[in-house]
Parts: sequence; structure tokens; C-alpha cells
Amino acid sequence: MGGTLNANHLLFLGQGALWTIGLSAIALIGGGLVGFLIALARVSPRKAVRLLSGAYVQLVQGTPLLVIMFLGYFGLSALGLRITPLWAAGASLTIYVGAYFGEIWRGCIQAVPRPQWEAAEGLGLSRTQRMLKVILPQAMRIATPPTVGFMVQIIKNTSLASVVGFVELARSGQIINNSLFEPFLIYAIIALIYFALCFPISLLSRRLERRMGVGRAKLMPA
Amino acid sequence: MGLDLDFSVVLERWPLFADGAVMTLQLALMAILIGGAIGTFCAIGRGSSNRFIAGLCAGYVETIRNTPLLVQIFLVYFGLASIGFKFSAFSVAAAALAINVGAYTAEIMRAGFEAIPPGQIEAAEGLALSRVQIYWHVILLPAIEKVYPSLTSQFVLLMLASSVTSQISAEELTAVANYVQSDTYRAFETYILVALAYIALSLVLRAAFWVLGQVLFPRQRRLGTPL
Amino acid sequence: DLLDDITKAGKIRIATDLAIPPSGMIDGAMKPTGSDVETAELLAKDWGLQLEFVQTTGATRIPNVQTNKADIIISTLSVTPERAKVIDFSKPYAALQSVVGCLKSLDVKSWDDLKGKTIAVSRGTTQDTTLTNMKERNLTLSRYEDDATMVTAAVSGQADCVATSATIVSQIGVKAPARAFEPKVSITNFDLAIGVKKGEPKLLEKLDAWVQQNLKNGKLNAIYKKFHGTELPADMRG
Amino acid sequence: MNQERIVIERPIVVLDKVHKSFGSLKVLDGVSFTVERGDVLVLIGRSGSGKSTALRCIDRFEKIDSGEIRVCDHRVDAADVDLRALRQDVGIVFQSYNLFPHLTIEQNITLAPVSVKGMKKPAARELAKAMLAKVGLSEKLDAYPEQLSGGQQQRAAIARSLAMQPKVMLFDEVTSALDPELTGEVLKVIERLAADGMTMVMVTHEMGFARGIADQVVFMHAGRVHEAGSASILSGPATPELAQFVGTGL
Amino acid sequence: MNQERIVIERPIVVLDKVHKSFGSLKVLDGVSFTVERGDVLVLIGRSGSGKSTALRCIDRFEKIDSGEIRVCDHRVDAADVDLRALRQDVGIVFQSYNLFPHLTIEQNITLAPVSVKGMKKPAARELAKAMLAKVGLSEKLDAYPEQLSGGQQQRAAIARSLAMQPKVMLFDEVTSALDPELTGEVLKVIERLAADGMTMVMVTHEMGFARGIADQVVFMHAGRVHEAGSASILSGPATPELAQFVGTGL
Ligand SMILES: Nc1ncnc2c1ncn2[C@@H]1O[C@H](COP(=O)(O)OP(=O)(O)OP(=O)(O)O)[C@@H](O)[C@H]1O
Ligand SMILES: Nc1ncnc2c1ncn2[C@@H]1O[C@H](COP(=O)(O)OP(=O)(O)OP(=O)(O)O)[C@@H](O)[C@H]1O
Ligand SMILES: [Mg+2]
Ligand SMILES: [Mg+2]
Repeated sequence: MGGTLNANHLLFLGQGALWTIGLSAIALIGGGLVGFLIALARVSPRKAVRLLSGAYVQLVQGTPLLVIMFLGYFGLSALGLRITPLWAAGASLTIYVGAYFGEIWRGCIQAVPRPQWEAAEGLGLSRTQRMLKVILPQAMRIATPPTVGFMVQIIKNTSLASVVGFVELARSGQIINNSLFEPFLIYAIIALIYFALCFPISLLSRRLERRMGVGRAKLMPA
Repeated sequence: MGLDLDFSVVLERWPLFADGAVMTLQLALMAILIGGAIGTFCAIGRGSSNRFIAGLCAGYVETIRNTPLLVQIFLVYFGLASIGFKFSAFSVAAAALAINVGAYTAEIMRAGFEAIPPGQIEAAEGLALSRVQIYWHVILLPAIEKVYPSLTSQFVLLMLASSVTSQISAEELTAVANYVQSDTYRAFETYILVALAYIALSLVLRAAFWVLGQVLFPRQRRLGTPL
Repeated sequence: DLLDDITKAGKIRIATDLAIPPSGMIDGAMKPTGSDVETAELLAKDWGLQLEFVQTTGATRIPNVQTNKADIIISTLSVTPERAKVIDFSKPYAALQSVVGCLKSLDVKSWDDLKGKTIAVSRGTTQDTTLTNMKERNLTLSRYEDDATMVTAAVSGQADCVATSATIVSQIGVKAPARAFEPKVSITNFDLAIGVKKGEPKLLEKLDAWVQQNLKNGKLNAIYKKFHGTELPADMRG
Repeated sequence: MNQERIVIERPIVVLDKVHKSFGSLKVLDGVSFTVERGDVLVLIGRSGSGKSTALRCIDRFEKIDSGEIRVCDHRVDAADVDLRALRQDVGIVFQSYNLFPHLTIEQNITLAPVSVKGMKKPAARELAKAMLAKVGLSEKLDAYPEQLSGGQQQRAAIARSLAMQPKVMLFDEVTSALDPELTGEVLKVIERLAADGMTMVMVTHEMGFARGIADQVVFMHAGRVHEAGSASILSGPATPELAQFVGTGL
Repeated sequence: MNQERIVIERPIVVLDKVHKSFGSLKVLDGVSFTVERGDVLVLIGRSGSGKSTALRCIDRFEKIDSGEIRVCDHRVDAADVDLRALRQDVGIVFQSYNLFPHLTIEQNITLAPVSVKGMKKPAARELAKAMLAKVGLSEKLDAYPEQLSGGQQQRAAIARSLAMQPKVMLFDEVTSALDPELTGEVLKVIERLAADGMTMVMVTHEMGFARGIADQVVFMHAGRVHEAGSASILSGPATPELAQFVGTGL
């Protein structure tokens, strides 16, 4: 116990940061896929599909990620699914991020002006064609800034993967702190690393927003 | 199945959960009140022609939005104590949450302000209203009305995020869960229960904001449609 | 049968929290160390098995074995009747000597002197449960998430009393000489045991035998002394 | 022997006692009219009288409550009407041009022929060129909508509809958003279409234009056909409502 | 003895060689005119000639580059002009009515008298009623703006300005967004105000109305007063520009 901060500690933090980035990537990809399906389901012509996907979003957005992680990791294995922490963290983040992306993207799809839908309908395009060729390309433009903005939240939220045994950035800091007892130093370093990861993305999202002239408010988990 | 669920041991401790839920709500409400005010002023400040004030507000918003809440809470709690200010865990937790949600509120309110047509402000100026009167009578309420759904959701998220204040000894819902589960080792039961409790609290909070909206926006109550 | 599975795999997975010094922690070279870590290493060596640490947090120690992500727990698990309903315990391999420690300058000699003072504990530890159950003593607790946060609270001045192991109490003075703490009142000792999923009698029996043997030959005592600075209680050393 | 084939021309658009409400608001209250092949019907009336709704019902953007609508061979009011087939026979152009902003003019025009009719890309491109020539925009093939003026966008929107070779065209105040000069451009295109024999139903506030182009004028008032006839009713209205409407110079 | 008080009536609005540019764009290029108490001055001119800018300068919504503006006793061009006092003396109504959508009509009208003049609520309510009666909207006290038609909203906006009992009213194309019927409603209200002796400066494109109401007509062209005089200049313009402008019937 005790000792002072050395290069090994920093290396350890670096490793944690790599996991943070890796988990974020998994969450982005998995959550992106689920979110896409949810967004489509939320604007489905079938009421049951809309309701079901709406309930999913409500449920996930009403539960802290910590609890989702816990239930995802141990709950799934309790049901007999053998999954590694990586899969469990990936699955939980996917479930969580999917709900938020689904909501964000539903908004973007619906932000495509009504007359555009009607014009496509008037040309005799099928529903799928309308979606693929007219609505989604336009929604994608609208969606870019808030999507990039949400990535910041994903990065910060991967810290909760520590409950399933992941030693990512926040947890590696905690472990070092528990042997060094230097909370200010350690947490300041962690804060800096998070800031270094997140701030460029925030800047990017702001730039995109300005360029597209969408001054929309970002709604995001703290 | 590797386990059999037994909720009785956990449910026995319901008064603890109730206390925790009450504290979670109290924390959220304090943070919403203070953070809402901070955020509103900060949104006004960012549009200020005084570059120092505008920069200060922007710096605050960016710092908070790009670092994890947990780190912010540690720095406030232990930071204050080591320079000699000792407050209860509750006050510090509420303050840290308020600082956090303030940054997000500022962003949302800014969007609200920007959505007010300039003609509205000119009309008010033409009626000889002062700047403060214009903000108060003409800008604030319509701006809030425009972003009310976003604000509501942000505040619900804050309530969920308040779970990390368990780290600095605030006895809110997650703290109670952690305590109960290490006391009983009934982890699943505890966390399932707590998940349900959080969902219920979110619904309660949303309902409360809906009612508040009905009071704040009589026009909407009468005409039903948002602006 | 879990024992057969372990033997077949040639590997034992042990759940340990590496953020609770001095039982589980990381050394300057970022390697796991601590009394629980060395105990686990000893066990694996004796049984001729490969060792794999499953890193846990306090909250996830039990679910890890319940859901088969780890075979056993060696992670300052103290034995209480409540917990015994959920999990099986081996014979105790160590004991937790916990105390209430306060600022040296504080005039505290007995439980009565603690009335009205706020005592910091790690949430969910046996100190927490024990003190919480002392209703008649009217104690005020503030619960932190882990030992490190609790120590930080003591160092930074948020807490003047802590309930924890004697080892940690002495650590506070090392971090902040101006705020040295000393043990004031002792709390009962708790037995620490290895945790096993319910319904594995063969494994449990083998663990019991191992614990008994290593208590007798003094190896467990040596490990304990190395990290905690004191010997195990005499009756345990047998 | 004289081989004459007898063709019984049936009206191409028929509305018969069409009723339509939004909630408690009665918007169409028994509207009936018919359009013969090659004819131009102009719908006029005050704001809110139900003109747009009537037009939208013809292309099934709104479902009617009762009555009957037939367009070419489609029973538009039937629950099982083949919407995509209907919309291949009917072209519709709105006040807001609604070109797809992420596609070039050419892509806007070829989208439906390729995806709906399965036309080959090169053939569709030729078609696009022909249609753009028709509306006088040949050189704008590769432009994006935002690079065009309002009048050009509206003409491109008309070309896009024409590319599906519809049997009927519906126009809803297609010049309302344009200034007088641009309005002229667009009206000229529509005039040429009429001359080529396209069947059309249009809502417009341009009375002078209506007078020149209409085979039939229908004046709507409070959800009903209040007065109808040839373009001459604009000069000699029979009802005081039409007289007032024409009088206001609207 | 005959006790006569001699009152030297000074013009209530004076613009003297007013210059104003937006960046490199010269918008007002030495504009001068005066308005006597009780007079109506009508500003006309093509789009972009600077009419709105001139009007906005009078109420200090724009700061001028050089020249002088006096309104009542305020030196509007001075850096230290008391804006709130100025705006109590001047009422301004824009093309977009800009009623406050979250307030009822009554609240819209009482807001300024209560907050600025410190009037008591019940008195303000009486005032609101009186003003609404003046514009023929007595029954709309408790309605929200969106429940009113455009013409009614514009009349309510006029009532809101009148409630501050201004000495001058400025109107900027207050009927441009309205259809002919609603335009009539609003112009009638303005006519009555003129008859009551209100001093007014208005920008309008309604030539017929201008002819009837104006004591003075100012024709602006390229940021200058190109021609000015009594309403008769509309019938017999001296410059070819005004002749062309009047000829277009704009
Ligand atoms: N989707 C809808 N839901 C509810 N009411 C509607 C809807 N569409 C139209 N209405 C109402 O139906 C009435 C008739 O509308 P419609 O658009 O057909 O009038 P219009 O004659 O085209 O008028 P304009 O000249 O202003 O375009 C109006 O009162 C309108 O508010
Ligand atoms: N805030 C501004 N910034 C830059 N240019 C401006 C601004 N306001 C007006 N202008 C420009 O000044 C010129 C005169 O504008 P102004 O609005 O006074 O014309 P107007 O005579 O009122 O025209 P209209 O009849 O269209 O209202 C225009 O070219 C306009 O684009
Ligand atoms: Mg219409
Ligand atoms: Mg103007």
C-alpha cells in the first residue's frame, strides 16, 4: 500500500483508456444497429410495433445504466447464457445506447418535412422506397450533429462497465487511488483524459451543427 | 437457472428503500431548482456582449459536459472539505448535481431563447419594456414552453444520474440498494426492485412536470397545441 | 459437480476485489497483491492448478459465483448468518479485526463517547452492518462506497471517526500526518471465509481441509501478518 | 364498308357526393363534379373552402367519409384501392415544390420511373431530358434544387410528375409562393400542357389565367360546389358569393 | 383683456439629413421630412428603397450614422437618449403583428401599462376594454392571439400600442399580410385614429387608402426622398420614377 505515482500507473491508466475507447466503439456500433431498428419501428405504420418499441425506449430510459449493466451481466447468465464480461458490457451498452439513438433518430426522421413524404407518395413509391430513397438520406443529414454529440455521453457512460469487472478508465483510476490514496491527483488525471477524449467530439458536433444550421438542444444523460 | 429468486428478505427492508427513494427525489428536486436557475442565467450569459461573461459561461458548460459526473462529485465533496468547508453529504450531492444539470439546462435554454422570433423582442422594446421585463414577460416563458419536453427528459436523466452520489455517502436509492444487497447478498432481487423503483420515480417526475406545465402554460391548457 | 469441473479444466477462477487494500490491491508494477491475493495463489499452488483472477467489485462478489463466472470467492468475505442463507462458507481462513478509529486529539474512550459523532464506514461491510444494528447506541453513520473513498473522507476532513480494520486506521496518518487517527473502541472480530456456491459439498470439504492444514502450518498466518501487521487471533492459529 | 369503332368516353375523374370531415369540422359536404379526358377543371374559392382537401382526396391523400371517387379505372374510395397503380395514373404538384433536396434534378425525375416502373437508367435519363425540355429547364439536369429559383423548382416538380406519364395532373396553387415574373413562367408551362391535351384539375387564385385555360370552373364555398360552369361564370356570376369572391379581385 | 396664450407648435417628428448604411449598403442617403401634430405622413416607394429603415430609425430600432432625428422632445440620434421614455411617446406596429402568443389579448394590452407606467391592474383592464372597443374587438378580451384571424390580430396589436397613449404612431405595412377583406377592417381602424387626431407615419402599398388619408406623401427612391407633397402628387407625379411606381398600381 502507498507509494507514489509512477510510469506503471500511467501505463495502467492508458490501458484503461483503451478499454474505454473499445467499449465506446462497441456501444456505438451495437447501439447504432439497435437504434436504427428502433427508430424505424417508432415510425412504423403498425400500431403494435410503435407501442412495443415505445415501451422499450421508456423502460430503458427509466432505468439507470448501472442497473442495466448489472442485470445484463448476471441476469443473462442466470438465464443460462454463458457470456463473457465483454459480451455482457457490449450487450448492456447496446440496449442502453440503442434506446437513446432510437429516440434521437426517430426525431430526425420525423423532422423531414411532411410534404416530402407526400411528394414521394404521390410519385407512387412504395413505403420501403420512400424510406430508403427519400426520407433516410435527408434524416441522416439532420441526425449527424446530435449523433456525434451523443458519442460523448457514450464515452463517459462506459465507466459503469466496471460493475461487470471491466477495468476501464474510471475503474483503473479507482484501483490506483485505492493503493495510493491520492484522490485529487488521480481524479484530476482521469478528468483530463476524459476531457481529452470528449472535447474534440463535442467541438466536432458543434461545428456540424453550425454548418447545418440546426440549433437543436442536446438531450443527454449526465 | 443458477439461482432462485426470493424477494421476501429484500422486501422486508422496504422502509430503507422508501427513505432512499425520498432522498433521491429530494436530491433531484434541489438540483433541478438550483441547476435550472444556473442554466437559465448561463444561457443568458452566453449571449452576453460581455466577452468575459460569455467565455465564463461557455467554459463552464464545456467542462461539465465533457467530464464524468462522478469525478465532478468527488472534486466538489473532498475539495470543499480540504479547504475547510464542511457540508452534509446531502448538500454537497445536491450542489454537485445542480452544477452538472445547470450545464445541460444552459444548452437547452439557449435553444429555447434562439427559437423566440426577433420580432417579439422588437415589439416588446417598442412598448418601452425594460430588458429585464422583456426577459421576464416575453422571452422566458415561451422559451421554456418550447423546450419543455427536453427539459423534462433532462431532469429525469438527472434523477437517474443522482445514483452516483451514493459514492459520497448520500443515502439515496442506489446507496440503499448497495447496502441491502451486501447485507443480504440478494443482489438480483435488490437490483430488480431498484430498477422498478427508478422507473416508477421517472413516471412520477414526468407526471409532476406535466402538471406543472398545465399550470405554467395556460394557453396550452386551453388550446391544447404547443406553440 | 464443480470440483470435477475445476480438476478437469486444470484451472481455478477466484473472484477477488483488487480495490480493497490491504487484502486486494495492485502494487507499483501493477501486479495484484495483498493478503487475499497471496492466499489465492497459495491455494492454487497447493492444488496444482492454474490460477485466474476474476476481478469484482464489492457488490458483484456473490453474483459472480452464483452465475458461474468464478469458482470461489476469496475477497474479505465475512461470515454472517444472513449471508449463509445465500452462499456456503468454508472454515474461516482469517479474521477481520475491526475498530472505531478517531482523530488522536478526540477524547473517545467508549461507545458512549461516540454518541453524536459521525462515523464513516464502507457501505455494506460487516462494520457497517454491525454498527447499524447497534440501535441502542444511537450512532450516526455516513456510508462511503469503498475504503478508499472513506479514507479520503477522513484525510480531507469530512469525517473524524471511521469504523474499519486497524490496518486502515493507521494508514490515515501516513497520508495526512496532521490528521493522524488511532484505534479508540474495538468492534468484535469477524471471521473471513472462502465463499462457494450453494450445493457443492465436495469442494467445500476440500477447502475446509486446505484451510485447516494451512492454519496449522502457519502459512496463512504469515500472509496475514505480512499485509496487516498483526497476527491472526490465537484461537484461530490453533 | 365503313369500319367505325364506337368509343364510349367515360369521364376520367368523377366525384360523387363526397363527404369528408376532420374531427367535427365538415370540410367537404357533398361535392360532385366530373372531368372529361383532355379537359381542364379549375377549382376556386375562399381560403378554407375545401379546395385542397378535394384535390387531395382525388389522389387518396385523404380518405373520404362517404360518396364515391373514380379516377381512370380506380375506385379511389374503396378500401382496397391499389394506391401505387392509382398514383402512376395521377400526378400531383403542390404549392411548396417538394423536390427532394438531396438529389439532383435528374435524380429527382428518374427516381420514380426507375423504382416504380422498373425503367432502365439510360432510358430514364433520356426521359428526364425530354421532360426538362418540355418545361424549359434542359440545362439544369445536374443542379441541386436549392440552386434553382422558385419558379424553376416548381417547373422541375412538374417535370418530375410528368415523367410518370400520368393520365391526370392535379395542381394545388402551384404559383402562390412565386412572384409575378416566376408565376408567368410556370403558368406558361401549364398552358402548354393543356394545349397538348393533358387532363388537369387545378386550384388557383389567378383569375385571369383561369378564365383563359378552364373548360370548367367550380366555385367552392363552405365545403360545397356553390356554382359551376364554363369560364364565363367568372364574368357573370349567378350567386352573390361568387360575385363577391370575383369582385374582391382575389 | 384678451388672455391669449401663444403656442408655438413645433413639428412632432423631424428627420434632418439622415444617413444610414448597413455595411457598405447605403440605405438612407440624406432623408429629411417633418410631421406636424395631428398629421398623417404616408411613406411610399419600391421594395428596398429604405421605407422600413426610415421608420425604424424614428423609434431608434436602428442607430443612424449622421443627421438628426427629433420626436416630441427626444433627440433620437443622441447616444444618451432615454429609450424607454421615447418609446412611451411612440407606438409602432409591424407587418407581422407580434402579439405575445402566451398571453391573452387582455394580458397583451395591459402588460406595458402595468409594467412600464405602474398602472394598477383593474385600471389597466378598463383601459384594455376601451382600446379593444376602439378597434372593434371587445369580445376578444380573453382569447389567445392564435384564436384570432390575421386582421383581428393586427387590430389587437394596434390596440396594444394605443394603450400606452403614444403621441405618434408608426405603421409599417400593417396590412401586407392580410387578404382584401381583412385589410379593409384594419384600414378602417386607422382611418378612425386619423379622424381622432392621432399623428401618424405609415408605410403602405395601398395607394387608394394613402390618397384618402395622407396630409403628406413622401416617395422614397434609392434611400432618398425623391418626391414629396400633398396626396395630389399621386395623381400628378412630377418625376418619372413616381409616375412609374404609381403606374404599376403597387
Ligand atoms: N389534416 C387536417 N386536419 C384538420 N383540419 C384540416 C386538415 N386539413 C385541412 N383542414 C381544415 O379543413 C378546412 C379546409 O381546408 P383546405 O386546405 O381544403 O382549404 P382550401 O380551400 O385549400 O384553402 P386555402 O385556399 O387556404 O388553401 C380548413 O378549415 C382547414 O383548416
Ligand atoms: N438589418 C439589416 N442589415 C443589412 N441590410 C439591411 C437590414 N435591414 C434592411 N437592410 C437592407 O436595406 C435596404 C432597405 O431596406 P428596407 O427594409 O428599409 O426597405 P423597404 O423600403 O422597407 O422595402 P419593403 O417594401 O420590401 O419593406 C434593403 O436592401 C435591405 O436589404
Ligand atoms: Mg389549399
Ligand atoms: Mg419594409
